Amino acid sequence: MEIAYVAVIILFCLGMYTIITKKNLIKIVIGITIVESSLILLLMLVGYKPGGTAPILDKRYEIVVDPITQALALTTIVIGGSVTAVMLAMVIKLHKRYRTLNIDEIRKLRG
Amino acid sequence: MIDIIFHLLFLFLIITAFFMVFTKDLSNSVITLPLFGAILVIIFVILQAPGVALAAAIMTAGLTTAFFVITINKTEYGRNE
Amino acid sequence: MELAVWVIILPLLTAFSLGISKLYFKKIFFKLVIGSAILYLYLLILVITTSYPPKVYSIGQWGLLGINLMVDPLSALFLLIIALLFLPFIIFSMKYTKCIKHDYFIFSYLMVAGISGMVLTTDLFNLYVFMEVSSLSSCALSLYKKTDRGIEGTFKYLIMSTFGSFFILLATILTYYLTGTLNMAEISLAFEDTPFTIKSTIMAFFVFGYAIKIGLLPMHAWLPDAYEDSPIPYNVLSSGLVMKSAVYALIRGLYIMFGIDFLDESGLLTIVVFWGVITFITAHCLAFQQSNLNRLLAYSTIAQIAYIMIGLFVGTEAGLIAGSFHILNHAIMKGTLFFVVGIFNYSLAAVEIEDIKGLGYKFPILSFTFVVGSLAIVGLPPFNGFMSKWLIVEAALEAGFTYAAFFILVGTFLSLTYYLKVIVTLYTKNEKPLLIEEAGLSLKLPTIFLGSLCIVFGIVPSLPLHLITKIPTFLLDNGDYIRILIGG
Amino acid sequence: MSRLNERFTKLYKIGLVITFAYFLLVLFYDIHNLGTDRKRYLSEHYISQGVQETGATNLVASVLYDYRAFDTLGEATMILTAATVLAFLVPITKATMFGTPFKSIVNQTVKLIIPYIAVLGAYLILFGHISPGGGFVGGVVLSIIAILLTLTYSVEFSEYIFKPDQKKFIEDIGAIGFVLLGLLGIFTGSNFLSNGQANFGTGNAGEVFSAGLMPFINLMIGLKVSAGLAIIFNSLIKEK
Amino acid sequence: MITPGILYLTGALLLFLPFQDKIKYIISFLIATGALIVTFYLIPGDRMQMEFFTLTLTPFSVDSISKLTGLIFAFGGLATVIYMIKICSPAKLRLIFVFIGSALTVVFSGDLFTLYVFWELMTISSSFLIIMTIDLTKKTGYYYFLMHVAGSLSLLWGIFLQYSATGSLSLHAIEAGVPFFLMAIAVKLAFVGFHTWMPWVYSKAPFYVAVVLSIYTTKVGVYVMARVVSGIHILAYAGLISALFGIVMALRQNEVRKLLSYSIITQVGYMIIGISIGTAAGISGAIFHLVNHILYKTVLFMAVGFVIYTTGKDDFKNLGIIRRKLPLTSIATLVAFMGISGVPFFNGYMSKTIIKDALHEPILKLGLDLMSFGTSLMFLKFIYYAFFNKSNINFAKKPPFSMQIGMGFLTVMMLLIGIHPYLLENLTNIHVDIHYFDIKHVVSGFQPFLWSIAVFISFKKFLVKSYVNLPYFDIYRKMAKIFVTTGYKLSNYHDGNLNKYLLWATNALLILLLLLMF
Repeated sequence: MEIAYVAVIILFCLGMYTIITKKNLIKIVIGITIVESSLILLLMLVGYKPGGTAPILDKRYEIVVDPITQALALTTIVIGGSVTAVMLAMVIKLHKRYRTLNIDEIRKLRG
Repeated sequence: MIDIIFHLLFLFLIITAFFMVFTKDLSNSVITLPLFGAILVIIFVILQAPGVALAAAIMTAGLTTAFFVITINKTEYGRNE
Repeated sequence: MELAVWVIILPLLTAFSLGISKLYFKKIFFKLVIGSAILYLYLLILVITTSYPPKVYSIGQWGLLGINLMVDPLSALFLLIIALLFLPFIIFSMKYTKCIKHDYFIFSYLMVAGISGMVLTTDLFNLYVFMEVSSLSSCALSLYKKTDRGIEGTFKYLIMSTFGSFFILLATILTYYLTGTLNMAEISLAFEDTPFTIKSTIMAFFVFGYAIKIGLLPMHAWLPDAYEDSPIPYNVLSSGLVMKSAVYALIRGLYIMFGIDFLDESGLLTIVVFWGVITFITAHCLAFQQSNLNRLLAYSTIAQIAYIMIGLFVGTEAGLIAGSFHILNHAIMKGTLFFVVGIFNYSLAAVEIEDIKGLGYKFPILSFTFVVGSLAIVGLPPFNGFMSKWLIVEAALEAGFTYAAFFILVGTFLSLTYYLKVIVTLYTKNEKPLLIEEAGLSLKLPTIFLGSLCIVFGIVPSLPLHLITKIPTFLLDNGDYIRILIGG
Repeated sequence: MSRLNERFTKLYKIGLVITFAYFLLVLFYDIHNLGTDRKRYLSEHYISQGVQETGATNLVASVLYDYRAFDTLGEATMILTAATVLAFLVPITKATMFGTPFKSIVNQTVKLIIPYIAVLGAYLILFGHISPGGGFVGGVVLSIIAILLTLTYSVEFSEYIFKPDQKKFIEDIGAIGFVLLGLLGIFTGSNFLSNGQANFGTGNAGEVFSAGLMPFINLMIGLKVSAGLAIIFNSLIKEK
Repeated sequence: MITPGILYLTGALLLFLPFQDKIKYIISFLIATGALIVTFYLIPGDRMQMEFFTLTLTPFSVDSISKLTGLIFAFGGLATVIYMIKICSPAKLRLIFVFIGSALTVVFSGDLFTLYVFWELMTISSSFLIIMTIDLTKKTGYYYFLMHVAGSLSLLWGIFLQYSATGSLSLHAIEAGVPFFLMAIAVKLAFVGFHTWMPWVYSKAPFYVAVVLSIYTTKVGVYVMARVVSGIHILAYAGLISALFGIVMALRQNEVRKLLSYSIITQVGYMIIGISIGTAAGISGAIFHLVNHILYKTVLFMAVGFVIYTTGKDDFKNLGIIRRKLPLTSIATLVAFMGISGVPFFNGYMSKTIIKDALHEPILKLGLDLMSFGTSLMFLKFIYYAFFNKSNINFAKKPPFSMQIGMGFLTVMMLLIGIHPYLLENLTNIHVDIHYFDIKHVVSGFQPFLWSIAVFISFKKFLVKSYVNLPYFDIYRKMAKIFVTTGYKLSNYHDGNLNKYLLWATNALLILLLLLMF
């Protein structure tokens, strides 16, 4: 299981790298999606117990994985989805106004 | 056995993520997004989270990708980064 | 305590029903907006007056199993700020917003709901959810003009704010991983036997995430951009409430979950005080360069929030009182200034300092209000800003941060340089004939109300201090808070 | 020179991120070594008592809609905010997507699929507290009907079938309904959003109409989410 | 309890009410008179205490020094109000009232907090008085405001140091933070090096504003100095240097009001010397000198005001109108000149004698003579242009009668004090054991005056010629330039690049992590 945490770290840092390096607006939003996915994955890993079953108790089980993290993950997914949607709408708007997706050229605000 | 699959899945996940970030073609990276989401969904299923898996399948792999596709369509379809 | 939950539900319900009213009952839309704001004011006053001693309201009656709301004096202070700012904001926006205003009010109500949720909740993840609600609706308001600059600034705001949110979420998840609970009181108890390094790393994530939203030095750059071309009444709420709510969340999280001893031990207090000093000196230097009034006020907001951070992080009772008092005062003063600038903008589309040349003789009362607001924010007596700055300096000296205290005075001088620049321009005669759209009473009244509060709180500071002096009891010694939360 | 500078900046950024990754690694390692089987009394309680207390076999649903229903309220507000932002950002104009007309076979298939999707969505919503799914997922599935119509026919057709005003209305009704269901708790002498603790009767776990108000809350969320996502999607499409 | 300061502040509020102008003038006259009467009947020893958030304040306490200062402030207030009642708009009158009221409150304040608050209020009201009058004075007002706020912030810091060291705010001799108190006072009383605001402001501001400012601004500094940092010997030499500097600069000026303002620096030098001696005689001498100085300097400023009012300019050449058309002003000017030069039987002589008598160090005594000599030398220039230089300037406007009354008041007072110096002593029960009209004192009073006349006649052509000002060096402007360029560079870093901002944020994160880990 330890490798999963490493994967979370790699994804998180990859997303961070994308956000701070990439000049393309869509790439930046993709970076944000990656970071968000890594956090959801982390939530799942935190709640997971080896050999556990899903938290749907139609009969009694010995080990059940943590339902709280799954609920949190659902909320996070929804929040992330709505934020991403708003961001993308703004990307389209920005492209319409500035005719470019390059962050270096979207710089009317200075000082 | 499941361990090997599990490790492979993580490997794929990271590879797709890297591909998404470093590919030059914007549409390539956006089309890789559902793949990334799908692998994530399988991982969630293995991690015993069917509800989250459903939501992720619909949201990350489905709708978000659709949003991205629309965005690319509206902005610079097919142009390189 | 039944009422506490209504503080969140009422604006939410209003926002939802405004959505319906916008489609089918356009006639009652504005009546609904105003009526709900008045009702909300009444509700807030009721909640604030019964805020001491704190009580717990359990959502769904699950006790510690679910989410709890709690009104303690610090929350009551924020509710007080909402009460002071929200109705003037609504009245002002009614007249100010020239384009279609329906969505504007929906977003405002959503934002206030988010902020009141942040302020009342005691659950870490719930805090995150409401913070996202407030920051997304705040973004929506910030791009309301749909100009190029507005969208660009808001995009930067949204990206930076989301970047910060990720770290807060990461820290929240790790906290759950460590403690198995999300209730702040229980986290605090469970954190007692957690190793030092883990705790301090998690704390670093919290601090960093909120610092982006607060706008401490290297993360401040989004703020002037977001303010530059947004509707000006929104700036009032943004600098008065949205950024302060991040301060609230940080303070609440750090003082309750980690405890003052740990903050002291890990050196965070020293770091934040130093950080604050650098922030406000730089912000003052930058503010002097601005020719746009909104940007100038935005940089001034950064500096003032740095003062607040210094006050709150010297780690003494006096410091907490001083910082909280400055939170209130800054909300009032910045509200006054933004409202006046808003009226200038409304009347003659002025955004640059040059545009307001000679208005001092055309708008005598408003200009006087502006002068009062800016002198107050500079920290000259007998206005309210001076009182809180006095308290902050006193607290910093008492706690041994002599350099911080000294630099606050230097900062006062620096801030005078640019506010005086604006005032002098205001009172320079201008021969150019001006096209003036007369500002109505609904614009002037909120402005003058806040401006007079600057003077009243300066002369009778014991009025708000009555409430504020109770704040440290539940922060400095988190034991009381935890006892009430777990026991109640 | 500037190339070199760029290189250096890039290397510096990579270095920063790797340093941060190292920090995270150390942190996770430390936490892992602490022993993960610390007592999580909260989830233990949910697992052992949750079904009795809330009457829902799907524990995730019981957490989402009962124990931590307030989070869900915030989450629902979030979607509403996003939908309102997008609807506000895009003025009501006519626009097309892709510009490629589909073959009639696609159109016919979509017509065939739609009822199935509707049933699937209804199932996911109504059985949300029994099986995986719930209001949110079901709502998204329902919104796919509108999205499919938009994709295969056109925005005009989709908005002819589901009027934007109606969608907005449904969304607001869903949100208000959620809050009103929460207020039902207050009116019956309990607290806001109380469900398991109020005397609504949890019913027999595993039946459709069990778990108190949960199916209704699911329904409201479903309505809200479906309408909200349809608005978001159509708004994005309409953006020129 | 009605204090004179509160009376004036209420007056300022009353002027906000929508009365007719005539009623406003009556109100302001009544208030000024009332304040004088109230001050006159104050009993040393009166105190008032109040609680103000966490502090216990003494906003009002009277002793003989503060009563004397308050009395002359109130008297000057009455005279100026009468003087300017016809030429000043109600808006400015309000600010002037706030200014006078806060000066009076500072004088009667019994603790450092009140002192600071009203000290700052003086700064604010006077700056707005300068900023709002005419467009020419915008930059002047800006400079004045910044300079004085820097001074008062230094005072505030001193107060904080004192407060944290002793835990009390009462107004006694200071134990901690003396340099900061000194800096604050130095700005207020235009000590050399901190004087840059003064000639500029007094020559640029409208004449009635200059009259008001010259009465209160520097004198409050002197009063506070007497209160908190008296008896530091080394400062006596500093005062001497400051005074000599004032003389040298004053002789080089081409504008009358610049000359007058440099002369203030010189006169303040006397007071600094008196205070720094630290003995009771020295301090009371300084305070008496303060009183006398207010009288004659105000009269001189008012006389220049007449010139400006009637001819529109304040060149030396225009002074000729005093002799030609303004008989009353000529008398007043002459009396003031005699007073400021320290001629026996005029008022300046009295306080100068007290200070000189209290001195024991020969260098300072010599310096004092030199100062008297210089003072009368520079005012001989004034007198020369006013009475001996041929000019044919004519009225542009006739001065209103009220202006002359205001000046007349002060002149009568000067004459009274000059002839009967014990008047001031009796008024306030400060007794200085000295015989003013001893042969020794009278001779030493006449000496510098006669010398100066001799020197003036022999070096007339150097003294009355108009000098080209030397290149103007101001260290504060240099500092401001550094501040602006730093800000400009910083501002250039904010070039709107989102990647850059995010990179900064990440850097901050890592720094934070490193700091918290180690």
